[in-house]
Amino acid sequence: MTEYLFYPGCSMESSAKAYLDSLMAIADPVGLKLKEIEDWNCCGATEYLGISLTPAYALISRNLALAAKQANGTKTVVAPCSACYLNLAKADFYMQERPKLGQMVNQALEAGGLSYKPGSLDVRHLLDVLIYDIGLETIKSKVVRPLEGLRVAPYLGCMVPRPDYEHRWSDPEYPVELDLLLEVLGAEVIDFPLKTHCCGGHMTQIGPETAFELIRRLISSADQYEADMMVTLCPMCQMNLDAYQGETNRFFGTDFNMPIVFFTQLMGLAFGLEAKDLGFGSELVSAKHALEKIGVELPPETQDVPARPRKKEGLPMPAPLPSTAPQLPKEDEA
Amino acid sequence: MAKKEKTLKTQQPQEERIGVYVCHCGSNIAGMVDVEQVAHWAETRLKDRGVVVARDYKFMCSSLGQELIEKDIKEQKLNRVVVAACSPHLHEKTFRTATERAGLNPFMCEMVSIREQVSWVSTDKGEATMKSEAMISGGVERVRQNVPLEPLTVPINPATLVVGGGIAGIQSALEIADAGFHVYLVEREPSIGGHMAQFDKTFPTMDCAACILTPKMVQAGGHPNITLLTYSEVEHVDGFVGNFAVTIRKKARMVDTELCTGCGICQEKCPKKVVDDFYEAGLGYRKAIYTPFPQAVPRFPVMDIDNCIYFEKGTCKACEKFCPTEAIDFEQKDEIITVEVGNIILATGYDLFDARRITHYGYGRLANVFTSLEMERMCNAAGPTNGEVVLRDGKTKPQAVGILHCVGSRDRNYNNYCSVICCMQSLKFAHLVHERTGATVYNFYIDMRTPFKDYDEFYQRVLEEGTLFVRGKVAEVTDAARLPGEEGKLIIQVEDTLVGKQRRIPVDMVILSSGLEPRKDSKEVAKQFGISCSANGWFTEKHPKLDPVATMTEGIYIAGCAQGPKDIPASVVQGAAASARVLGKIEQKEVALEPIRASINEEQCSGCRICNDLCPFNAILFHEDLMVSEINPALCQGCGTCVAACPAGAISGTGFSNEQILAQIDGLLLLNVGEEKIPA
Amino acid sequence: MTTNDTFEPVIIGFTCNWCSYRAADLAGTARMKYPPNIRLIRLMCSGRLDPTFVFKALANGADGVMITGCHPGECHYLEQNYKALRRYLLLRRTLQGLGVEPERVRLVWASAAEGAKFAQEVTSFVEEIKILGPLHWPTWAGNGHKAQAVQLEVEVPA
Amino acid sequence: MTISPTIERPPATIPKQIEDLTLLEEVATRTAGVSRLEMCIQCGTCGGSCPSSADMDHTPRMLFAMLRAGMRQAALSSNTPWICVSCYHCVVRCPQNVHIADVMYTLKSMAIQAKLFKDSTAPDFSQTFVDMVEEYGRSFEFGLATRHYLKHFPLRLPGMAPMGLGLLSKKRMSITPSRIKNIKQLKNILKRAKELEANDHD
Repeated sequence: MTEYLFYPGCSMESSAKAYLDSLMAIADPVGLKLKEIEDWNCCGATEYLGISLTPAYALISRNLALAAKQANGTKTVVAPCSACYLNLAKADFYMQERPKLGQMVNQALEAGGLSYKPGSLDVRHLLDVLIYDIGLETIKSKVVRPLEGLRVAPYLGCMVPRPDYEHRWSDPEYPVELDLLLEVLGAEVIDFPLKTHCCGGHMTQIGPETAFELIRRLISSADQYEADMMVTLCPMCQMNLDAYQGETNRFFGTDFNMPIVFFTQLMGLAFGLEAKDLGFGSELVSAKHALEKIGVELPPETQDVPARPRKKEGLPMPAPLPSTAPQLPKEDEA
Repeated sequence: MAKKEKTLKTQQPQEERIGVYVCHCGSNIAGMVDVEQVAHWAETRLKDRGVVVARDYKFMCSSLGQELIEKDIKEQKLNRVVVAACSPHLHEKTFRTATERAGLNPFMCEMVSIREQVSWVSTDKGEATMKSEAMISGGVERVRQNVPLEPLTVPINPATLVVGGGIAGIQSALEIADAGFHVYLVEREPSIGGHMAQFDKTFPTMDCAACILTPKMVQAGGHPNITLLTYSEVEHVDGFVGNFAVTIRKKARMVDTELCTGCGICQEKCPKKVVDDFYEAGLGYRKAIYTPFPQAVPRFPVMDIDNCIYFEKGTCKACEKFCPTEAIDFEQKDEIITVEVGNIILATGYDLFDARRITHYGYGRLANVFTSLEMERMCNAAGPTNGEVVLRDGKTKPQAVGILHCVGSRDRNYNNYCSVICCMQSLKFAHLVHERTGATVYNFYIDMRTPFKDYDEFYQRVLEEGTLFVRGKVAEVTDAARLPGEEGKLIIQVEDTLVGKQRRIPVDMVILSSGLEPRKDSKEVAKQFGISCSANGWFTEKHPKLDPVATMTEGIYIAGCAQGPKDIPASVVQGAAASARVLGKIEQKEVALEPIRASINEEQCSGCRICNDLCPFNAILFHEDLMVSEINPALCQGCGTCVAACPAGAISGTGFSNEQILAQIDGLLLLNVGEEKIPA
Repeated sequence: MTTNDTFEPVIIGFTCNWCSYRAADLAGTARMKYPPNIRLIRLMCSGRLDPTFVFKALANGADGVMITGCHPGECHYLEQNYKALRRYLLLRRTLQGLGVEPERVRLVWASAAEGAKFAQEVTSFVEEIKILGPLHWPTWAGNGHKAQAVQLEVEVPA
Repeated sequence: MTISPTIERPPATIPKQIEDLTLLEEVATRTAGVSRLEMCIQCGTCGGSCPSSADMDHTPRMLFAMLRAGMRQAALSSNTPWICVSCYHCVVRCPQNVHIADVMYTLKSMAIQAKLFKDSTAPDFSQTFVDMVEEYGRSFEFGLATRHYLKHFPLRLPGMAPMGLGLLSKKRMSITPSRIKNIKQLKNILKRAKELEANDHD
């Protein structure tokens, strides 16, 4: 079992506690071993970069330096939060692209007795590790309670698939990794066109009206597709779409009621774990109703909701481009 | 220059009398290398190595520059020349010819590449100057070891191979055939015609493509001097200019072309319908036995055995049953033939950029996003919709249509070059859509590029028709409605850069003006024919301005889009130009070959036969009786591998002898440079 | 990095007339920049490379030798670059036996289209040789073998 | 005594030299990585992709044109960088691979330095966030949100209260900050980094 260096990030310990709890719950079953980086600090989110360059990268790089020091045979750092993942990956990449930045940062790190050689770690997102290292086969083998009948909108947000310096994802705009994972869990996955569009980021704090419009677009689109819930992999996205949904409703006079959950929570459910151990209940827009669809084991009424409007007659469509993403495991006949 | 005149008078008693010529190449070299210093250095520090004169000059390759060298050879009795200028691949021939004119053996001239290898790749003038000096020292040491060589001449086979039967290839073939020489025209597909055969109208005159192409196809098909090899591919190329032997695979058509009359009954009776990904760009259907289009040349059909019911299930043979001349042959096998030609023209064309790669434009995901080639077929009266412009449902006429320029072109994420034809092609579609549907047409462009005759006039015409032009590269095409009026539409999101605002424009249909790409296998083809291609895969011409149809490999020429994106007139021009070059070669009757060959000194050969197995051209024979090996100069290609391998040192390679190379190493390391400093 | 700032190595490069020499041409035409330390010798084929050339270059003052040829399977003379590869591997072994770092000789495959690769390989090779420092031929122990053999990792460039 | 004209004109001034051709280069060198800003072809892919461009004074493309034209004052006082949500749509679509999002970060820091931002909400938020990170080594959402909303959106606070309470009651927000162990080390590192940054821009 490979051990990964784990960078939880600040949100995981507060607003996205559910993410951390559910991650810890599913880590063991799939054989994911995480070793938390000792004494990590905040990555600076999207704020520090706008204040000052070198301090911002020094802040991020302290984590890389600590990780490299604590690494024991592994060079992969796993981050579950989009912003943390991007900041760590970006620092590592830019310090290689522009050696001067690396030198400045190392001079700063020296003041704390640390150093970091850019390029010596691999920074990866949790979903990337789950799909490409653990594998869909393994995940599928742990599913004991398929999420049949649950209609989910996979929502990745911006900073995981983009800008993707190391080309780890199948596409920067329409990546299929989260869709594949949710399909393996047995959920009905909609082809969500806004799956990598923006949740508003920090605009909920500094320009709420801008943010509300972005939140509205996402929830309204998921609603149009009659999704039971949106599934995300980023604490900030979850926070914006969940906690600010009420305020957005008030602002536009809408009445959306779209639960926003973390993909790890659904993995836990599909693995047969208890909802309470997976952080359910902490969402502000309750997932209770949606979960009843699967929790009570009643086969839900299959509503024939038309998926994306696809014309079967008329002129033939071009075949899809072969994907670089892994294929779904074959259904067992048995 | 007083100093130089002084040198003139100091006669060296040495055997070698070497002249060194340093070219400025305008500022190309002189801008980064102190050429005067280099010449001065060569003249003073390499004096003991036989350099009697060293000069710098603005353009050595100009006639004045060449005369300078010739004059020195005669007046100063030079017996060796070193020219420090551009790459020998560009001007070695020029300077060797000049040397020869002055009465020296041409191989007593060596070139040193201080442009490609020094001035263009360096950033520091001091370093570049020193590197140039070292390289000239290498060249001088090498040229000291040069020996006169006599070129081999071989006759030129007057037949020509043209690869690719698109408009460029057809033009090339016709020009040569009309001049009275034989042409083999090889085409991979079942018919000649290429992409042009798929088009509806051609800009800017809006001639019907078929109407102007078909006569040329027929002419090529029936020409007594043209052997048409369709459904065939080149497998292997041997030989060199004047004497190529080309192996060609004629793929099994499953139709005996001696018997077939092209009546078309087999296609009619074939029960298997297949989506035609090739000719109909995936928009229409064909049968499992088919001619790609009605005007195909030759008219014989081919059988698609991957889709044929008989090959799948073992029964059917409807085609065979109904064929009136018993031309169907289920047993037919590929045939391998070899043709001998003197020259080759490559006109292998282009592939269309695969628009599915740009996921945010939605091609393949959003039904009513079409590519330019799909659009060509849709506009074509003989196409799948009989010339109607309709949505993917096959019936609805669009009310609003957006045409996107630069799809996959001018974009570092895909191809960073301009595909040349897309602006005009997009204008053409704007006109056709307007004409056929009366829809509102938007064109989204970054820059309008309409050079050449009557092109801008066409732009004016399309403006007049009311097409709405939006300057901005489209950011995305989506079906996620956000605003009223967007439901059920495709929304084009773009910054109208002339307004400075983001716009969301709802349309019914999107046309992607996909760019042109090199053929997927262009790099393998380049390798097969021994020519080079750019990193993208476009074939590289010998000189981008002055020799745009020849390649670095003698006897191989290029035409059409294989060299780079271009439109029909330019393809025709290049096809004709390549033919003119070939005809020129044929008329020369014979060609001189570089005398770079290996030879074995029988006295030294121990008969160990190590070299025998090393030669891939079987040029080394072993004389059992004498127990020595011998090299056949006609077969030897001059790679030198045997020279390096001979344990007895019995093999020598002309032009690249051990003496030359070892001397050059010493020269590059400045081992022989006189240490004494000349007082300034 | 332990790069000695003042040490400017001299590198001799052997290039194939059909691929890597043209790659060097292309690097020039595209105005790519690389360090001036390399000096090229054109051969008709990498198969022409006699190991003597390499020893001669290293013995006479070069700090490194770069051998370049067509990619495997792309030789202008069909397969002679494989012979170059074989000689290269042997050459590294011999150099090691002589007590010279085998990294001082590098084999690079570069097609005529790979100007950028050529420039980049030269740049990294110069960096590497700078780290290795000037070539000092080892002093010989009594029995003709150097006491310490240099560790050799045989790797085949793809 | 002067007769006042019927139409009041502002006093004529000699036009100032506004073009500052070092601006583009300055932005480029202060950006992490290789910005490629000089490669912009003004195609508008960024402005077309931007989810929040409706609220921007200038689209990113226009802003880059202004940088090129040396309009320092106008460019640094544009609200555009502050509205950027860092979604990276423009970055992956840009046909010239300009590091647009990172250029926005650079422009923010330059605007703060030149005190040219128009609305202090965003810079204040960033600064508050950074202050807390520098103090504790971790972000502190409760302190940040209350402090920030109190200052900038006092009227919105009552509306937000249910959400805040919800987060608190669901234990999604801690009212006490957590602090990393070796905060001293972090402070030293940041202190050195700031000195280096200051020297670099002298």
